[in-house]
Amino acid sequence: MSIKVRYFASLKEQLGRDEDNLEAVREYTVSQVWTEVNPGQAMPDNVLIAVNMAYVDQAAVVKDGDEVAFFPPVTGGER
Amino acid sequence: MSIKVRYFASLKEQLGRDEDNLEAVREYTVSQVWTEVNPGQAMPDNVLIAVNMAYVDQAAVVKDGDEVAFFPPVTGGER
Amino acid sequence: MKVSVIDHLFDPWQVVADYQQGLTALKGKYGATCLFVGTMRDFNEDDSVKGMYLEHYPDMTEKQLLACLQQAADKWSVLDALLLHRVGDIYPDEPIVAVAIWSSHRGDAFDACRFVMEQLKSNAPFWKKELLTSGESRWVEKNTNGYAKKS
Amino acid sequence: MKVSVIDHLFDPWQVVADYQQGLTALKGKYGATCLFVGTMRDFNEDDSVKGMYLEHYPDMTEKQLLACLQQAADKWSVLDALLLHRVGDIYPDEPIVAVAIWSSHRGDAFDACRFVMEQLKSNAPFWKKELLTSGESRWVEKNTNGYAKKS
Repeated sequence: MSIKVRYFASLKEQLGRDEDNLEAVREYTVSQVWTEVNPGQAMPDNVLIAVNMAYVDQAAVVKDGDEVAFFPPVTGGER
Repeated sequence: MSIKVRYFASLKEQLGRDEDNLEAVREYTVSQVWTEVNPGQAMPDNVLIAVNMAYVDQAAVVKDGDEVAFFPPVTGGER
Repeated sequence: MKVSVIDHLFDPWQVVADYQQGLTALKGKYGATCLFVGTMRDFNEDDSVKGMYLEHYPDMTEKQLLACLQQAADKWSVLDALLLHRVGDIYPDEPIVAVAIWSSHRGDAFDACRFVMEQLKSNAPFWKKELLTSGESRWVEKNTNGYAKKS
Repeated sequence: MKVSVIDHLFDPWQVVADYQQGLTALKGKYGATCLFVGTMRDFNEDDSVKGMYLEHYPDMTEKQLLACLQQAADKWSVLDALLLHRVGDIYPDEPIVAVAIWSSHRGDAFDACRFVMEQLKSNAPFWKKELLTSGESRWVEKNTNGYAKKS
């Protein structure tokens, strides 16, 4: 198993990829997951984070088999 | 010409008629119109009044040719 | 802006869709439409209701309904508005009133639509007489505040 | 309660009318329906827009939309609710979102519908990328407050 990391919208374009897979050798916080797959790159200030499709903050714990998603503020609805 | 006095809904049923005609021998206030056509009968407390289809209060002046309407609180919309 | 007093069953969804179809000059301009449809319920204040008669004051009704829309357009950025109201004999599950507001943004559409309903209920000369399943009939004396008790 | 993520043009009036037709157990029970339809405008922040692409996070989208309806039903007396949202390529004058709430009384329908729209805009994982008539494209960074400037 592993941790699946997904990116959406402008963040996906900035990173140039839509997902990473992190071999889960231990438990991680969300911010540790980010650092593992984006070394040397700061997490954007206004990023939203979901683990298994539920919103969490950076301190949330991520386990083997989880799906972590990072994305910019959402903009659905009318316009 | 004359002043046409109209009643609606429960007030119409209570009075047993839907309109009166008042020979306009002078100018009247709304409350004088009521007393002329309903002598000895108090105007209901919560009555709404319109002169020429615009809401007014009891002190409004009514002239020859005007239409005065008395009716209970309105209850349109959903239910 | 248009108001219409209707003495027969109507399909609010279809009427609003058709009206919107005619708003050719506004295509691409409105981002928000709020439609409220009021429908006849088969109970009121714990009594079963089998029908009602909706009396109105012809001409004053239209005038007041148009004033409701105009007041809303004075307060919010409204691109267009439509107001339909039934009169006469109405039976449960039939639509009574429909108010539609078109605006650029959602807040204006929601607020204006709500405002029109509240104005209509206190100003438009309509009176409901309910026919209960018991055979009695009664005039509705006043409007509710618009909320169900939350259990 | 039902949510639906749609990747093609739809007719919100027809879909809501059809859904209501199916609410047979609620006939005579609901007195109020509030429908909000969000439509694509052809301008935004003074730029002409010729289309947009709406990205989303499959599965999380449906989960969050359902949560929006559930939260509304927790706060107000809601009899039923329907939420439709487009994804993919969308062009001006096409519907993007439709939220319909059925309740006994008007206040619950209006408030719940408004609440769902606000929740959706801050929680549902959708992202708009606008294609300007200039040929440029840009991600929409944030939502507006929902009101037009009143002149």
